[in-house]
Amino acid sequence: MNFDFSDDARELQAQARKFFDAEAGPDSARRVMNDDDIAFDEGMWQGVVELGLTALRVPEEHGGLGLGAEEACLIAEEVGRSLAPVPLMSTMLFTEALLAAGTEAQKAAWLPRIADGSVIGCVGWGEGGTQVPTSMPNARMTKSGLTGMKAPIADATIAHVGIFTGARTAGPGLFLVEFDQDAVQVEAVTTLDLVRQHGRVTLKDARAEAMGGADAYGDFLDKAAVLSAFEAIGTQDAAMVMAIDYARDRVAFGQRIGRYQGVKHKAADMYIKQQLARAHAMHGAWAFEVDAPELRQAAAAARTAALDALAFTAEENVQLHGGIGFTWESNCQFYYRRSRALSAALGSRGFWSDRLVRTLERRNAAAA
Amino acid sequence: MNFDFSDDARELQAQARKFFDAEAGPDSARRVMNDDDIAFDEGMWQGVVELGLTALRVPEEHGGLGLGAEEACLIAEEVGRSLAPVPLMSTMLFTEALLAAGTEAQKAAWLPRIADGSVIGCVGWGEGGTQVPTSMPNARMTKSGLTGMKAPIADATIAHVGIFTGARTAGPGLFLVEFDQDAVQVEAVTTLDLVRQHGRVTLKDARAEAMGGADAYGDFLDKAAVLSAFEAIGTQDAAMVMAIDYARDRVAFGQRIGRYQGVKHKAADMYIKQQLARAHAMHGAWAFEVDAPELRQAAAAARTAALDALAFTAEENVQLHGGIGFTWESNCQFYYRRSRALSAALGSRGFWSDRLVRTLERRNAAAA
Amino acid sequence: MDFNDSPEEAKIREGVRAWIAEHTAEYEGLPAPASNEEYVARQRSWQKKKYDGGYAGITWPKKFGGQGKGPMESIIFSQEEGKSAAPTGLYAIGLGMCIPTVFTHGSQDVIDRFVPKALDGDEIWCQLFSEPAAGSDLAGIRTKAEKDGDEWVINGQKVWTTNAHLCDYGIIVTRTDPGAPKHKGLTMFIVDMRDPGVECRPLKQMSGGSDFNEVFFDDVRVPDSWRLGAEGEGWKAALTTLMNERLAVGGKPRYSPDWSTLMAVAKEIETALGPASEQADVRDQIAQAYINDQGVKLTQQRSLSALSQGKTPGAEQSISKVVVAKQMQDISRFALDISESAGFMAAAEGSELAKLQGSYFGSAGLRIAGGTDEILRNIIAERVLGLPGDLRPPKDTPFNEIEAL
Amino acid sequence: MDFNDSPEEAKIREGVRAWIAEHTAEYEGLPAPASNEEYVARQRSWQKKKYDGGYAGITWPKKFGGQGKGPMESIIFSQEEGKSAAPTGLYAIGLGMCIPTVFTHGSQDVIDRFVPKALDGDEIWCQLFSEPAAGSDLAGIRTKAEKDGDEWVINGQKVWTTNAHLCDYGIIVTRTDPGAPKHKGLTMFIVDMRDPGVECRPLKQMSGGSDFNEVFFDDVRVPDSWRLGAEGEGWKAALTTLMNERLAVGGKPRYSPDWSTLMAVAKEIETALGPASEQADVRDQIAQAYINDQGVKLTQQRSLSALSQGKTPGAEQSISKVVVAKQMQDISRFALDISESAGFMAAAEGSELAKLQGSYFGSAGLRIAGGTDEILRNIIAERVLGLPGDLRPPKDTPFNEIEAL
Repeated sequence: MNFDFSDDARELQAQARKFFDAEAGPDSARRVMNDDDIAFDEGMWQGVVELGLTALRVPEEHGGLGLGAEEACLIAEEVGRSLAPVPLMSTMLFTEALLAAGTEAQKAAWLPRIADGSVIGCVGWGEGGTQVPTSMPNARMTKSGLTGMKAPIADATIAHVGIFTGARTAGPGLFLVEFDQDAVQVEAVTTLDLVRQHGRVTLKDARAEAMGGADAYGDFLDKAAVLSAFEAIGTQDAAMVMAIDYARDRVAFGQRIGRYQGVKHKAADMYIKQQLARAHAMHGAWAFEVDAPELRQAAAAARTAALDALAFTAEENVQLHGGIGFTWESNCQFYYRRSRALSAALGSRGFWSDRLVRTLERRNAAAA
Repeated sequence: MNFDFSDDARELQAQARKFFDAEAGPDSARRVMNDDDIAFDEGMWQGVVELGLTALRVPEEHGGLGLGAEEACLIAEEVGRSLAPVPLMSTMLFTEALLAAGTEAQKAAWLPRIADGSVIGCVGWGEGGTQVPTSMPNARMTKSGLTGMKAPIADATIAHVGIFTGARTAGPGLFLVEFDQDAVQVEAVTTLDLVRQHGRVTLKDARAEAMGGADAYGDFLDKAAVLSAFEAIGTQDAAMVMAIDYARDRVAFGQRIGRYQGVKHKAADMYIKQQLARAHAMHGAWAFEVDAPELRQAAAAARTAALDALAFTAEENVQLHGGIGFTWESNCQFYYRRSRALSAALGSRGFWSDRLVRTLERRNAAAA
Repeated sequence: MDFNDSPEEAKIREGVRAWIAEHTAEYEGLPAPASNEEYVARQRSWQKKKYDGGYAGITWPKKFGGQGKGPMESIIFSQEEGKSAAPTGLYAIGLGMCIPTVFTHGSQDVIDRFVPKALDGDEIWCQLFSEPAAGSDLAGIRTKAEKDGDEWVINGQKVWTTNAHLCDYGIIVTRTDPGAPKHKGLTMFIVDMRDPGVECRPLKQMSGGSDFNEVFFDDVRVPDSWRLGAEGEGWKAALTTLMNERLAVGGKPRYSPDWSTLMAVAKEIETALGPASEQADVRDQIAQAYINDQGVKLTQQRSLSALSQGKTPGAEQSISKVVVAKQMQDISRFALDISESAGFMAAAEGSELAKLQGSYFGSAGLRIAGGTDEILRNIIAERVLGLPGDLRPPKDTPFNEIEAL
Repeated sequence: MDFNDSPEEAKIREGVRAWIAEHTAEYEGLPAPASNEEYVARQRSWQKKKYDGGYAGITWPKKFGGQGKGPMESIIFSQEEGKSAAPTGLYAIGLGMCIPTVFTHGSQDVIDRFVPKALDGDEIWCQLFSEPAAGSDLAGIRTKAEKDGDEWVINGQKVWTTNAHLCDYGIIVTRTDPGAPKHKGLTMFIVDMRDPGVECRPLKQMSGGSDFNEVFFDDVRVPDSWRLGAEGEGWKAALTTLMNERLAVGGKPRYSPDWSTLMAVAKEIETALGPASEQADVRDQIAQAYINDQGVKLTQQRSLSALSQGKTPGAEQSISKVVVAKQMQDISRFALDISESAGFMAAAEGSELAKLQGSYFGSAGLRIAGGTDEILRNIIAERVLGLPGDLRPPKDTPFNEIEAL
């Protein structure tokens, strides 16, 4: 038995972490937040591409590194931890959608350009309302093209291509849309996350290529949930470390506040929630890697647990900091805001916990 | 404005408290628990009758004191606090059911005997399964009488008469059943509460008198919920005081455990939950007293909040006591067990919180 | 029990209502003030009217210019004022907290100089207590005041000062003897907020708004006659102020979401199984929110009722803020969650969703301001339930010798 | 990652499985033991088989009679043993905790005398640490041992001793120097549980069962040669034992309810809107239970995996008990609640409901045993996250001069 990441994957993670420790973190997030003219850090993005992080999951035949899910998961964790203002998660999700649901021609067309960093991708199911990821999209594919509105789409304003859910006669499916056409309008939308820019993509009979249908989408959704769970755990861990560091230093009533059980037990709860989420996420990484039937339940559990851990930690990190944590100057806000972004990114907690129970029911019924 | 109990009601409460402080409490509960031959404390019951507690709500014309809901609520709190092993709550609920749904003849027949203590009453809707109070009973009234099974019914084994839910052609209704007939069999059932004895009442074409229908039952249920909320608050308060007393004395690691925020914040949460429950319960007592339209929502909120407060406090009281709290000799078990009894007595938390929201929805719809 | 006014209360309310109706007509339907000056002018005009009408300082003793009436009069006036278009807020801290401290601890000269001009709205006051290193542990104050002849020279920094930039005067707690024990070396003064040595900087919150200030003091001189209470007795004076704060803090901010907001939002969310408001988990949240929101309101009614009966309220109200703030955060998070994408994108101004988004940020601050959840639980456990305090360093250690453990 | 056995692990498992299949046949389908004697005899027979088969003390050094193998062998054996009909439990504390302490801190004579007879099942051991006033604060032990020539005389009381009445020997921590600081005045001994001065009384739990004992010591004499570690070094010896306990505690009690119990119960509850298992609040509880139950299992897999890879497990497993115990209480309460009347009446033995009722009581004890929720959170915060400890009285205060603050 070996329920741990491979040494190679850990090594890659360490490299990425070193890079992001130096380049990213709250300060870089703040720079992007404060400058309305930039949507991401282009210099950092070059570094990300040079490190091979966009090429990770691209098969060697398409010019990539052909690495597995483990590596992708650990990189997602580092993106989450560092808040790196680059479109890496979007591009990774685009890559997974292409791998799960793309035709050979689509893969051949896009994967090499993902690998070499010349293309930024994005994905999205949201339509600005209260839909969940698997509800029938309003965006519609007809003979004349794809028509509808997609929002909020992370990094859409800087992406060259996107994969969106849409409805067609045969049912829901995925569609690949190049942004460089008149039928596609992209504009920035304001969200609760002031660092990761989101866009609204308006499609009017846009050229769009059909990809796989509901099954491929479901498979993609599970894999995306595992990646997003790792991202959330990374963000959560950074918030937890921030809280603990503060609790070790800050003094009130003559002692460091970390001595008070009110603080200590909260920190322990952050850790407990993280460990549970991490165990499920690792289970998901394994199922993703080996294409195990447990993927769906592991993904749903991982995402539910990770969102819970992150929301709790982001909130209590502010609380442990007291007044200073509530200021604009404090870095607490990045975790607080990102928690909302990750929750909305792929369907919120309620959607995933229900999906988890449905999967468990199906498994129980099959076993009976 | 005067959102407080009257001085008269407080005075009566103080008398009852003095009596129960002297006669009841965990020791008396333990005596009844340890002796399989007794279902309640007969001597204490005599005292209760002499104090006039069974006559409280009986109108003067029927030989009672004709007091209001406020008095009944405060007495229920004292029963809860003292765990008094007497059938007072059952008899009080019987009285309220009779007042809410009984015919004049029924009142004339039973209320005087309730007032003078010669009759013990009980009420019940449960049929041993997972029904909620307002679901259609399996017990059925036909021309030949009432047939069915009612359990768990508090104090049924010592009661002379009961009021039960039953179905008839016109819909659900309440039925008054004298136990002194062959068609009625009562036997004790084991429950999680080892002090308050519950019974199973089996009816085979039993003589039963029809009382009011669904409306009267709904009204009774709300009033019963208010009384039970006060009972639960009384029990909760006793458990809280027990926990606080222990936390003030017990020493670990060189200091009284009450100094640790882990303990302190738990105690504060007990108090907070109690205060919220108490405010709702008082609102319920007012609505009960003046027959206000807010009764339904106040009753549901009071019962939901009180059950939550009690469950939390009963569990954390054991926890704060550590190992000693988990022993048979500790009094913690009485509150832990009674919490289950009060939850099952009248429909559990989920039933009442849903009833609360339904009532709020109706109110909102009416206001719109 | 009786939720209605007593005959006496009804009579008071009738008078108040008529007076308010007559005097607030000019504020009806006004747009929000376009500038600080307009804001201050509007607030000041209302305070003047109250002063002229005999509704300023209702419970203050007559010798300080108050009306010398009971708490019920004051409660009824606030209730009716709250329902009207009257522009309130700017004077709350000054008249609710600062001036009662001034007339409790100030000299007769100081009282004569400051109290009337505060009451009639001429001069606006703020409270300068919190510091970066003195938040929950308020007595950890480091801003120092040093005696120089008949004057004191103040240097240091305060933070979380509401409306500092609009105020004329403030009450400030300073450390005058760093060698004395922590609670013994403090002294309170009146300070002129227009002094050139006073600099107010808006403090931006994580929500983006700026409701508070940082205030810096650079060699600000105040006469010894502006001292409130004896030298070294600043903590005692501060307690007077805080006592009044505890009465003021606790309510829910106006326009904050409650159970009915969640119900309204959930009704509009279509799920595969109908409106989200029919799902048991959403209903459970609504029920919990009602229990908390309404429970706090009813608890406050219990306190008001005791006041109106001439009794001293119990400790009930101590739970108010600790319940309200966390409930706001929980309900906001939950509502934003079930709103999926819509909950994450900036919602249309004035919408229920926008209110919930604002409240998700605001509640994080509310859980801290005026005593954190943790401090309030400590207070409840120690003062209400009688549990012993946390272990602390010895009370008599000189402030400048306290080592953090 | 790979959840399957490595080829080497598979080979070990194959051998273990075959051996267990062959040697547990006689226990298949046996009724529960009718008496203590029968219980002990059955447990002893299995321990002897393991000893004879080379499966006793798998990870112990060979010089103490063990097999000198790695943790993976031991884990695989336990896994397969757990799936079989083998009667286990009585030796867990003795061989898991007591004897490792004996061979770590005992003299060679003591090791020669006691270790072999413990390993082959001849003698059964218990652990005598907790006292009424020394629970969470284990070093608060008051049971005293006084030296009398070459012997020590023990007087006092222990509590929560599992199986004390069935045991032959125990390890006991005593206070030998009340004038020394709390952690310095303790000494550990071996004690003969058959000594006439030892009295075991079953301790009835609030659930009604009696899984533990109180043990009273009245002038019980032990030779100085039975001392484990130096005089005054009892705390160090106790830490050896507790280190082994932390490894043992944490799993979920067998037959305790989990998410699937709740799902099964909820499926059978008919509500006006269909089975309760389709209600969103119930589903949320099931999801939460799965996350906790399965999360703990997966976390333990991480530790086992590290062990099997020859690495030291991280601190992951420290969360196990604190999650499991509270989860059991929460899920039991919730399931009993939605079961309404049926959840309150004593359910048929062996039913899911009966399991939930038992667990509602058992979990209250589990939240305390082997470290309360609060102590475990402290441990996680201090040892894993590096937060500073609670303030404590000075470490060098003599035990008999410590004043409770």
